[in-house]
Amino acid sequence: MIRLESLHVTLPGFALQSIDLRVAAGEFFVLIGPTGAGKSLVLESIVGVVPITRGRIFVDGRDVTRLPPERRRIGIVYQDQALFPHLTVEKNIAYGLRYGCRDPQDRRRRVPALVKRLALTHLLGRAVTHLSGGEKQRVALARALAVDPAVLLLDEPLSALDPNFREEMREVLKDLHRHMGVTILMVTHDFAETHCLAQRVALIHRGRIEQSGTLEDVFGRPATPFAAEFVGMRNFLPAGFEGRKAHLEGLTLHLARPAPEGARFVGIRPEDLRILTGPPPPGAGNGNRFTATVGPVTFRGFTCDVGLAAGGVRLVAMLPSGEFLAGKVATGEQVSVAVDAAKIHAV
Amino acid sequence: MIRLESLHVTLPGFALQSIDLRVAAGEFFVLIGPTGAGKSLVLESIVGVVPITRGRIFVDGRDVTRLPPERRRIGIVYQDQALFPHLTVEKNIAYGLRYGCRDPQDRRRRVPALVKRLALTHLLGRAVTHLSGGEKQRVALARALAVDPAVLLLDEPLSALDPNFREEMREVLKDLHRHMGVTILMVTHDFAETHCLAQRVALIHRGRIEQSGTLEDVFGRPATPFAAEFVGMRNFLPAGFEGRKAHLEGLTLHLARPAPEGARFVGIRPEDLRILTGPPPPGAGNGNRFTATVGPVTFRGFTCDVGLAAGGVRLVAMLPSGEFLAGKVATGEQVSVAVDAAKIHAV
Amino acid sequence: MNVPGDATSAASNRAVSVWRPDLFAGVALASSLLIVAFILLPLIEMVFQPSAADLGQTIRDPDVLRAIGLSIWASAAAAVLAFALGTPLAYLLARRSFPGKKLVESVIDLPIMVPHPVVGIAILSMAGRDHWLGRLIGALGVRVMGSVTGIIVVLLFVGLPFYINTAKNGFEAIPLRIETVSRSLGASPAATFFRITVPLAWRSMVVGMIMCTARAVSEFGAIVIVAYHPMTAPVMIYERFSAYGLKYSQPVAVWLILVCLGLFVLLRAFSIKPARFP
Amino acid sequence: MNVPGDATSAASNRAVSVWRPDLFAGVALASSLLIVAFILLPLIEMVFQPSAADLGQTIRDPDVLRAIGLSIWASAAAAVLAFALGTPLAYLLARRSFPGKKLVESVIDLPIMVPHPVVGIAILSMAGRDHWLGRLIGALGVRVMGSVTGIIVVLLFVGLPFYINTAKNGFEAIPLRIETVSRSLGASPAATFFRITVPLAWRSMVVGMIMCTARAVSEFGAIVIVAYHPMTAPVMIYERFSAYGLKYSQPVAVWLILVCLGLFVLLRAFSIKPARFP
Repeated sequence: MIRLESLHVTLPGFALQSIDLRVAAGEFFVLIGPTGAGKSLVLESIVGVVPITRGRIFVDGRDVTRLPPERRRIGIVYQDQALFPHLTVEKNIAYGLRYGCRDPQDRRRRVPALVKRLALTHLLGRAVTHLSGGEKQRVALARALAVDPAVLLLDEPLSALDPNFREEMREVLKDLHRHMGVTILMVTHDFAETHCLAQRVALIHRGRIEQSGTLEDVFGRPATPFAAEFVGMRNFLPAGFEGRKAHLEGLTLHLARPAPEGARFVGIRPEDLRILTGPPPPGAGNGNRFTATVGPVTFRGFTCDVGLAAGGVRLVAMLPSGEFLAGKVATGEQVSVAVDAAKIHAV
Repeated sequence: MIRLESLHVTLPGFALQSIDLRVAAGEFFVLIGPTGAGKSLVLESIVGVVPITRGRIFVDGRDVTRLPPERRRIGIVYQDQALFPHLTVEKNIAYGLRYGCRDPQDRRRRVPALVKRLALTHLLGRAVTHLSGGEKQRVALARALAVDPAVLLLDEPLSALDPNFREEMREVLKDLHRHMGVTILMVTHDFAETHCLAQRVALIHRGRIEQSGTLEDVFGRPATPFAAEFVGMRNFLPAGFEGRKAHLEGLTLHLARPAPEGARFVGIRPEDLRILTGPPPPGAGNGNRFTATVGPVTFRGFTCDVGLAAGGVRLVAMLPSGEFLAGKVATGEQVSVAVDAAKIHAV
Repeated sequence: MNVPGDATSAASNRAVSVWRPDLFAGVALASSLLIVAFILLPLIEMVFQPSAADLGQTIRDPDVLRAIGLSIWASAAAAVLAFALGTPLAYLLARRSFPGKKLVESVIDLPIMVPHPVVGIAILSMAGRDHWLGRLIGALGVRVMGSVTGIIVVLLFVGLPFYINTAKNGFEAIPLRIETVSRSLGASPAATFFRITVPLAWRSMVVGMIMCTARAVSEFGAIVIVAYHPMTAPVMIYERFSAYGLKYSQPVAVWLILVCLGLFVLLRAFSIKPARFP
Repeated sequence: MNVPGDATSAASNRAVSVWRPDLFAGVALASSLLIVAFILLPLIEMVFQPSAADLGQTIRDPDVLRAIGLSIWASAAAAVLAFALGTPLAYLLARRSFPGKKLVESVIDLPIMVPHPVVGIAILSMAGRDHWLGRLIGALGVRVMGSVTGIIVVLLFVGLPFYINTAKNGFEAIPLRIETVSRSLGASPAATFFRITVPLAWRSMVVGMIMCTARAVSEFGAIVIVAYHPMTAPVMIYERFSAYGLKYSQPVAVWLILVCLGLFVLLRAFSIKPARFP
């Protein structure tokens, strides 16, 4: 439904480079990346408001690279909703209808169904300035979908909402995607949203796509050091591989399956490193068990990061803050650490 | 060293009410509260730049309520440092020296020692505009301490820093407090900072002190429903007490000690509710074990909140996201839940 | 829990502070009062020196009425022209970046900096019979010197920057995203401008027109060169002053100042915008 | 990971957009060019019509030199007075809130709105022998009408708002916290003002003085009433125009416009501030 072919965009101080992306019809695709990675710029290239240096954009197979925004059939919903503040809810939703070239029959059925599905019926006559964040977001969705766009672009649609509304909006998006068959390309920096909504994911960093694929691909098997760091695999260490063994400096770990060709790093999530404080639970570590010295501890709210030194290697494990405060682990002590072989990723 | 006696401050749309606070000499006192609680306003009342409606402020036993800021001997360091951008590092630090009434002998010893301790020697000639966040913060500390104030006020000193600098600054503050005997009153909304630095804590909410005392008092035994919610005790439920038993709707829990007089609520932190997925580890629950139905699950990055329904009671437990994604817990399932009797707080 | 900044500390960055009398505060207060008196007293004196009878008689004088009327309608005409011609440029400056943009902005500000008689001289330099453009418009039957046309041209020249800069600020205050959404829904640039931009920026446009009118009403130096006749109110004040003296110019000045005050009040009323964009 | 907004999306809120030619864009471009031409052409024509010989002869004329010199130094004197008197009020308006603040701000803006001949009439209403204040200053040996003193008073009146508003904006841009820290370190309000506020706001104060000077140099309507003699440059341009015609007024106008252009360039140079406060 959307295809970007080696898209280049050059702005003063920032550039998108060779963006290739393909969102299939009816797919929920999430573009994830840190702040300033160029996520929103990709969306604005698709909408057609930034000058494109090179590359092409296809929507429904049409090359729209040179078309103005009003002829691309793209719907966009921004984080701040960008509602028309001088129009009522109803007039916001109906704004684009006069330009639609679809048959009026379809529109007469379509819009009321949309309003009903988004629970906006009782709000139609209201001014948009006095709506709650969640209501505004639903109006923005209705406005974009009323003209039946080929694809719906979502620019961090949940970030500006209160946590309670956020959950509700997530359900709304899921519902639109499942029951109305809308094709969605969403941009976010939030893992939870991505996990909850995405069918496929692309990771963007400094204007380049670092990795794309299914959730399991990107989060389970990060392909680059940045991808590993971004998805939270903070223990990312150079290693030599030999069959199902990974040799780190002064530490050998067992893998669940042989390392892929050309692998040079080992990645372990902090929460997969288990510091054994009581007697070991059955099966802990699946064979990977080693002794480490506790280093500096950093609080991050309810969890804390515990630095560990094992052999010549420094690792970080995640522990509930409560356990640290309760004195179960103390800096300078020797502890036993276990890690499941299946949780060690060779990259 | 600092004493606030039923301080009232009234601004358009906000008021501080009956603030009583006492920071002893050499103490590290933290005032914690959510955004907009009035934390910074307390500091600015002490500095002397907001009009005080009622109450009195004592510094070193002197009543300074009516004194202008320049005669109060208060040092203040803001989140954004508020350095003098037209002066070098050295001149920033020396700014207040000409007003000090202390003997010059002391000053000649004091300032170089301060500069050395804060590792600013190599920066003295530099313009302050090009320093890193951590360096700026150290200059602001040196500037405030150079005039030997009776107390040092810190207004969210770590919030604006990068995470790496934040840890470093925390150590700097610890060091200043321990080895130079500075009396500190710090304002923050961050638990980790509070846990790491505070000797005593006061919790402020909507312009009132909700609770004050040691870390253990405030975080372990929150005295009001707001305090409980704020320190993360999200399972805060009305209960009837009978000896060491707490009766909730359709659920009875054992306490480690009898409930205090007049207790009406039970509080349990989400991370203290353990969902037993494998065989129970030894001693799990210390007698509190019950069956619950898994409800909605909310992702919060690497942890997720799992809703639980047990008897007529709804609880929230915290789980590493990995365990949820691995399918160990699923919505609608029955699970076994354990909670340590010592982790159940009666308020 | 990681929101930086604090609502109440922001409040203290507004001017909430404790006032303590000292020499510094005393000097500040004294010179402030002096300035307010320096501006207000002459105007108040001037308004109250003429008797009510004089004022009544003056406003019934058909010459005075004609002059004030001409001042108002020529200024309003200039404001309408500024609106019609200046709106596209204001929008362009608010929405596009192009090489030389700073220079264009400087050109727009020029009429504010040029001494007023020089404005008149410059316009006559173009419009006189010595210049091809002057001969061209003369051949079309249009006379600039000593005509209402000339007055309106002068007032447009001095008023344009006020309209363009105010309208530009109004356009800049509209988030670009709102226009982008309108485009993505199928509206052309023109449709977006008329259905979204104008309804959201009309207050700024009206304020700009009022400012343009006010600047035009008070113009004298350029008009007196281009068109001593037909007589506008400021020229009449000058003429009465030089021909008959202070006493005879004051009543006309009072009536003109009331017109300006009316515009000033209108301006303040329209300037109080509802804050629609967070 | 929860920082809202995105650096690159902020970039797109600046005017980065795709230009596609259509009727709407064509009309916008045409009327923009028309306006730029309308402002620039008369000025350019005026500057290039007099011959170099005429210009050279004019600038050697002692009367012209004296008039331009008087315009510059009287304007500069007004700017210095505005600086000395207006700075405390500007600081007060930037830092304090008090009842009636809006009203004081409106009073400061009044001289911009009042028609220029009316300003002259108003000042003479105060300073004439009919008024106690006029008699008082007359008894002190000070003459307002037809004197340099009178010119400076008029120029101060019309220039004050420009200095005060610009300086006020400069003071407002300094975070209050910086001054609070200075106070907490032992500096009195006066010491804080001179050691912190002035060094941080001096650019705005200089820009304000330049704007005040520029406004004063271009004043004509009020001066021509208060002091036809000694002759300032705008009055001389008017006199030469009415006595000898356009050709004889142009060279003086060109020289005066060059002075204004110099001030304009100075203004732009000082306005480019290093951004010191995030």
